[in-house]
Amino acid sequence: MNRINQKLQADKKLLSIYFTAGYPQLTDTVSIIQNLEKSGIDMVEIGLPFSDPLADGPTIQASSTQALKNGMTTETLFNQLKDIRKTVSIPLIIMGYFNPILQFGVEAFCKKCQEVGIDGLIIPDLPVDVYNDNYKSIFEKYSLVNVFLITPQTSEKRIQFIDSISNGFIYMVSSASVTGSQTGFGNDQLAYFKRIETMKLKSPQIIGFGISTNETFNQAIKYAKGAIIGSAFIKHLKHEGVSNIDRFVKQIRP
Amino acid sequence: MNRINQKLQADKKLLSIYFTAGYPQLTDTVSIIQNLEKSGIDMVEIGLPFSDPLADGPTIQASSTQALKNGMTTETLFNQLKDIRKTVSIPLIIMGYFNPILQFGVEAFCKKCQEVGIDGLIIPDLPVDVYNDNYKSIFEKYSLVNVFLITPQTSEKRIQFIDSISNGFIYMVSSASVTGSQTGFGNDQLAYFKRIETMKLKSPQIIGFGISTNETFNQAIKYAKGAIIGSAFIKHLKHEGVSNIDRFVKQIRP
Amino acid sequence: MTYNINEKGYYGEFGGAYIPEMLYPNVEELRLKYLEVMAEPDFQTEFKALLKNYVGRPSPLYFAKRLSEKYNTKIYLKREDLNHTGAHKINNTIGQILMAQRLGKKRIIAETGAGQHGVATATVCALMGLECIVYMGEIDIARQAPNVARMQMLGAKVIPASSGSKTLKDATNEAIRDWINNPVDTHYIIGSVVGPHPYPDMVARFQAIVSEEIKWQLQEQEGNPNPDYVIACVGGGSNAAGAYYHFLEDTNVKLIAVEAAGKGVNSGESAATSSLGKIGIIHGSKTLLMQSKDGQITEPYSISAGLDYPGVGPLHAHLFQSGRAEFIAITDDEAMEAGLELCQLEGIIPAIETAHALAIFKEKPFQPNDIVVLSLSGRGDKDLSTYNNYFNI
Amino acid sequence: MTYNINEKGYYGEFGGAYIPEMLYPNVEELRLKYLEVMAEPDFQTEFKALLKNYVGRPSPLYFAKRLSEKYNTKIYLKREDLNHTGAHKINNTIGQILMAQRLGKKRIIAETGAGQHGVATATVCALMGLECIVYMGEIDIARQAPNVARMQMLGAKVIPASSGSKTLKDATNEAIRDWINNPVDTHYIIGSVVGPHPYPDMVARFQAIVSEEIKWQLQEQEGNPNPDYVIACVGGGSNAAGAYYHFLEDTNVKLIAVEAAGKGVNSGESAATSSLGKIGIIHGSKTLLMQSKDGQITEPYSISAGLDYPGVGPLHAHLFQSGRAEFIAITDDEAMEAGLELCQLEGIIPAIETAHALAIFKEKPFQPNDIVVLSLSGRGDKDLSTYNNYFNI
Ligand SMILES: Cc1ncc(COP(=O)(O)O)c(C=O)c1O
Ligand SMILES: Cc1ncc(COP(=O)(O)O)c(C=O)c1O
Repeated sequence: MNRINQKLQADKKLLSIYFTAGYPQLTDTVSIIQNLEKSGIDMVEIGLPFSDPLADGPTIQASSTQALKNGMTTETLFNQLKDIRKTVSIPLIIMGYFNPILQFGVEAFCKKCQEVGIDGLIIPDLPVDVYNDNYKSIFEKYSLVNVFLITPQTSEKRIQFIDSISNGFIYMVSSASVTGSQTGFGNDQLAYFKRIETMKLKSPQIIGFGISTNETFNQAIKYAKGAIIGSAFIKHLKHEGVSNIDRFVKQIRP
Repeated sequence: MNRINQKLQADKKLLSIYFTAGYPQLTDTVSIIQNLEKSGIDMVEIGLPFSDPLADGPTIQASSTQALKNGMTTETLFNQLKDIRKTVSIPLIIMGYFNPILQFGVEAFCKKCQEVGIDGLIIPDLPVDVYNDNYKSIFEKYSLVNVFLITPQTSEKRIQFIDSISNGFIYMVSSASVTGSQTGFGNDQLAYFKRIETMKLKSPQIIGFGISTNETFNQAIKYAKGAIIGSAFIKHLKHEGVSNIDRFVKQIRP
Repeated sequence: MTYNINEKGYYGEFGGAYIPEMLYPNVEELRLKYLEVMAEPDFQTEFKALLKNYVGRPSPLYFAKRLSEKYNTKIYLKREDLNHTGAHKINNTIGQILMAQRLGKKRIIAETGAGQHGVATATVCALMGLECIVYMGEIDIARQAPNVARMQMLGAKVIPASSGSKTLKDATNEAIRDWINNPVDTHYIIGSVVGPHPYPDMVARFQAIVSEEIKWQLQEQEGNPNPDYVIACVGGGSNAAGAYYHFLEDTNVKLIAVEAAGKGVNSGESAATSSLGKIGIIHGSKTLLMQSKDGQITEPYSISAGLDYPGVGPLHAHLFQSGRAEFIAITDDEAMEAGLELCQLEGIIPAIETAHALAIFKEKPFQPNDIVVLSLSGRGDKDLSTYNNYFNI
Repeated sequence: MTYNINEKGYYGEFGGAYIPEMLYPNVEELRLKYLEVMAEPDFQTEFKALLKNYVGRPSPLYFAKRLSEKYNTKIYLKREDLNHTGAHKINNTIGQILMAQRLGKKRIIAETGAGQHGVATATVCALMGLECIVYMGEIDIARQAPNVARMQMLGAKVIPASSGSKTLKDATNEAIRDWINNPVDTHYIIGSVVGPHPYPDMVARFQAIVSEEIKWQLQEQEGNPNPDYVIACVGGGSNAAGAYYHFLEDTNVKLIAVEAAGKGVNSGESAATSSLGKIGIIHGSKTLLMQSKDGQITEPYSISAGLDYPGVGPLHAHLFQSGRAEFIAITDDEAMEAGLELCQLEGIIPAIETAHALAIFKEKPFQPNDIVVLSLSGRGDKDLSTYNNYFNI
């Protein structure tokens, strides 16, 4: 069983962290993952940087630009990750835009993921229907979980459909927004969390976008299986590099 | 008999000079006229300055602008000229654009001219037909000679007509141009001078525009009764004021 | 009462040709031939074809819904801003360049204030492959920089006029001087219904296409060719002349002429000729003009280069004197506000000249059922920096 | 071979909607409704009326005599430069604003490169009284300053995009982010035939009026609705799409697409997508785009802000791949010379985008009897300072 599904079965709320591979330094990738695991993080999203990350806010955009300047490429990332499973055992997900994956070759990419021990993919601009028609069998062949997003605007019918084709968790975007643009949850969002909770989907939900503090983390895990932190962690990396990751994580989940 | 016609009957080629009243100093008018007469000049055109002298080149334009700045007005000019006939006996002509004369009142203007002893008028933008229909009788009432212009482009028929209604001389513009834009006569101009000479008009012709030296003066008087100097004299006034007028005149006609 | 020119070239007591003899042959040639040339089928065919295929006529008669709602009346905008080069001026330059060709002229001169006429002249000269020289006041060169650049791109030579107020009046003087100096091969394309006869009449006839179109467009849209009002700004008066032309004799069509009051009619910085002017001679025409007691022409002022002229065409002097048109003066401030208002209500940036006409809706009430046609004489692209500086955008 | 979009939103293998889930409801709403709304008689009536009375359509199909003589062929210019706001872009924004109103949207966003689409969007927002936000790359803000001023006059908020190449691609990213952040009340008016399905098809349909007119205009002028060639510049491809639309299936009408070669196709500073691009995903669409081996989108370069885009609409990718259109790349220098030539031969200052299309006459010979229609997509007023700097005028 895929590490993601194992983790989702554990009787525990999950804290997952996103970072951009190759940031702040090109070779920080492995050390960041190792430090995150050591700090008790349950799952990591490794961002494959893209020149035009149109679902991301300024913080993640800037980290992607820097990572690319540092020389990060798809091949480099796989090279960096090739021994990752020697030291890390939590689930690892690559999150990236579709174009770099398409250029690498979707099958070649999936194959590489399996080789280095990646458990799943989040490709925000790969639509559900295109995935279903063209890529589902490939993902499955390489035992990759594909994670879909839902937002407060996603219709109930569509959520049902997404749930039906999900083989891991659903990434629940806390509000319709790019990454890093929220600073806490309002009533609308809590209502949305509740609404989804009561839908009793087969796939667990993990909430992302807008989680940056212990308070927002706790709100999220009241309703969902877990939460993902992105921009807040990138800001930490920006100011402190790979040091004190433990302290950052303890602030969120003491 | 009007002083102009007397002068035209004299068996002599005439040298006439134009200057702008009120330039370089507001009160130079009388002294310039007196000095010109003393230097042997045969006739003087006193320019009534106008804000928009559209038949004049930069030299006379600038003198008009300065004269207006100095405070010259139609009334001031008549005041300055009121005793001119006590000291000056050569013919005096006022040359000015039509609008200031119209505002003064054409009849009032002509009356004033007669009072101070002006012998004629040159109004470049008063068309022959308008003069004929509306103002001829007024000019005649105040014994004023009205001087019309002809140019190399004026048709033979029109020259005949202008000759027929002229009661003094014809102002023969040496080339179709604004004042001050010529520096000597070419073959075209000499041909034009000859052509007019052979027309044997009843009215004597005086050539103006482009006369600035002894040479051009001599060329002009070979074909015509006389010549008028304008811009060249304004330049003299600009550099030397009312001094050395005699020297200026001697350069033209030693 | 007639509002047509008489055989001597006068509208009532205004008009004529007060020109130096040096200009006589050119002006006389034009006077003798203009009507005949304009009547030639070949001329009309070429003129109409260029207006349609090159200029983009007919210009729309656009019902301005939001502006109409705001002022509770029915406002139609005659969209001369959509013409090639962005103003009504090109109607006239197309006509005159065809005239110049038929008169065998090889060299074209023009004066310009806002630069629209200069651009329109440079444009038709490029189109016909003729040399083009444009005189423009130094101040106008500074405040209408985009149009200077356009003329130069089009191959015209722009010569600064640095005398007097360094604006339109002085550029016109310079153009006239050029014409005096080049009496044989040169045609002077005057940009408004000013200058010696036959210019005012000729330019009005070329601009008359504007009201010709308004008539059938209104018939189409309102079932009646005649509006209650026709409104236009007046610099020299050509867009107004074009918009009024076919309504002149229909006295139930009320005509409104809008002049530039600058900083206020009595501020000493104004170009409101009908209020401040007296009869006199300017640029070869007997008309109303702003002048001193002594007959020296006053230096006018307006924020709008195209209205910054101390005279008005003889037709307009006649319309004013006879009461056929109502004259209203609009200040810089009123015009600028009205220009911005049109941008934000209708998505149209008007020339500042036109903005003066638009300002009358704040000055004068109309009835809800009044059909008001306003000549949108030009677009405001040339005026962006003036607008920006004014509003600090 | 068909050149229409299929039911899944693809032209051949290009197109689709590669969008994040956050955009799904908006794009899906549009996809489900756009054809139905466009078919409503009331929509068509309003669209056609605005095109006629506000935009000034039909735009002339002008036979360029001197240009034709110079290149010894028959050149017609489709005068989109005469549209209100000065380019073809307004055809699309009029259509989309009516669409947005029918979808109940209150807030409009747009990206812009040359600023023409931004101005066209700001214009229709002012006309309809809707809030308008325009994203524009910092470099484009500097090189198309007049258009920035125009947008602001029209009441739009212009937000600089400072990421990436600071040009059109980045402005588009910012607009998409805004739309993600404002999923309910906002409509995104994309300015070209790019973006996720249904945008490419919807924009092409709004621009199709261009070839619809060309057909009857050519019938009128040449007795045949079909030219031998249709030429257009391609940034995203909307003016080309409009000019080609009704000729796509008539394969005896040859189509030429002109791209920006910048400093040379292989100079590393270029925007010649068909030569340099590979299939990939940009701004929600699968199409040809300039990218690194790794799939990072290349920062393009062109002197022309409107062509400075690393992709091309999916229709054009299909036309390229299928050979239906010939693609030619034109350098900055060639374009600038061709722009100046049009000024001086025909009195028309073209947008620098359009100047690229004009440059092909020096590249490619045509037969004397060929009827060549060129889409004069916009006027050059916005480009005066670029022209001036280049030519030192
Ligand atoms: C747009 C526009 N409107 C009006 C005018 C004023 O001229 P006229 O009174 O001749 O129409 C100008 C002059 O340049 C102009 O550019
Ligand atoms: C005048 C003009 N032409 C062409 C273009 C390129 O756009 P498209 O390829 O969508 O026609 C632009 C874009 O701004 C433009 O302003």
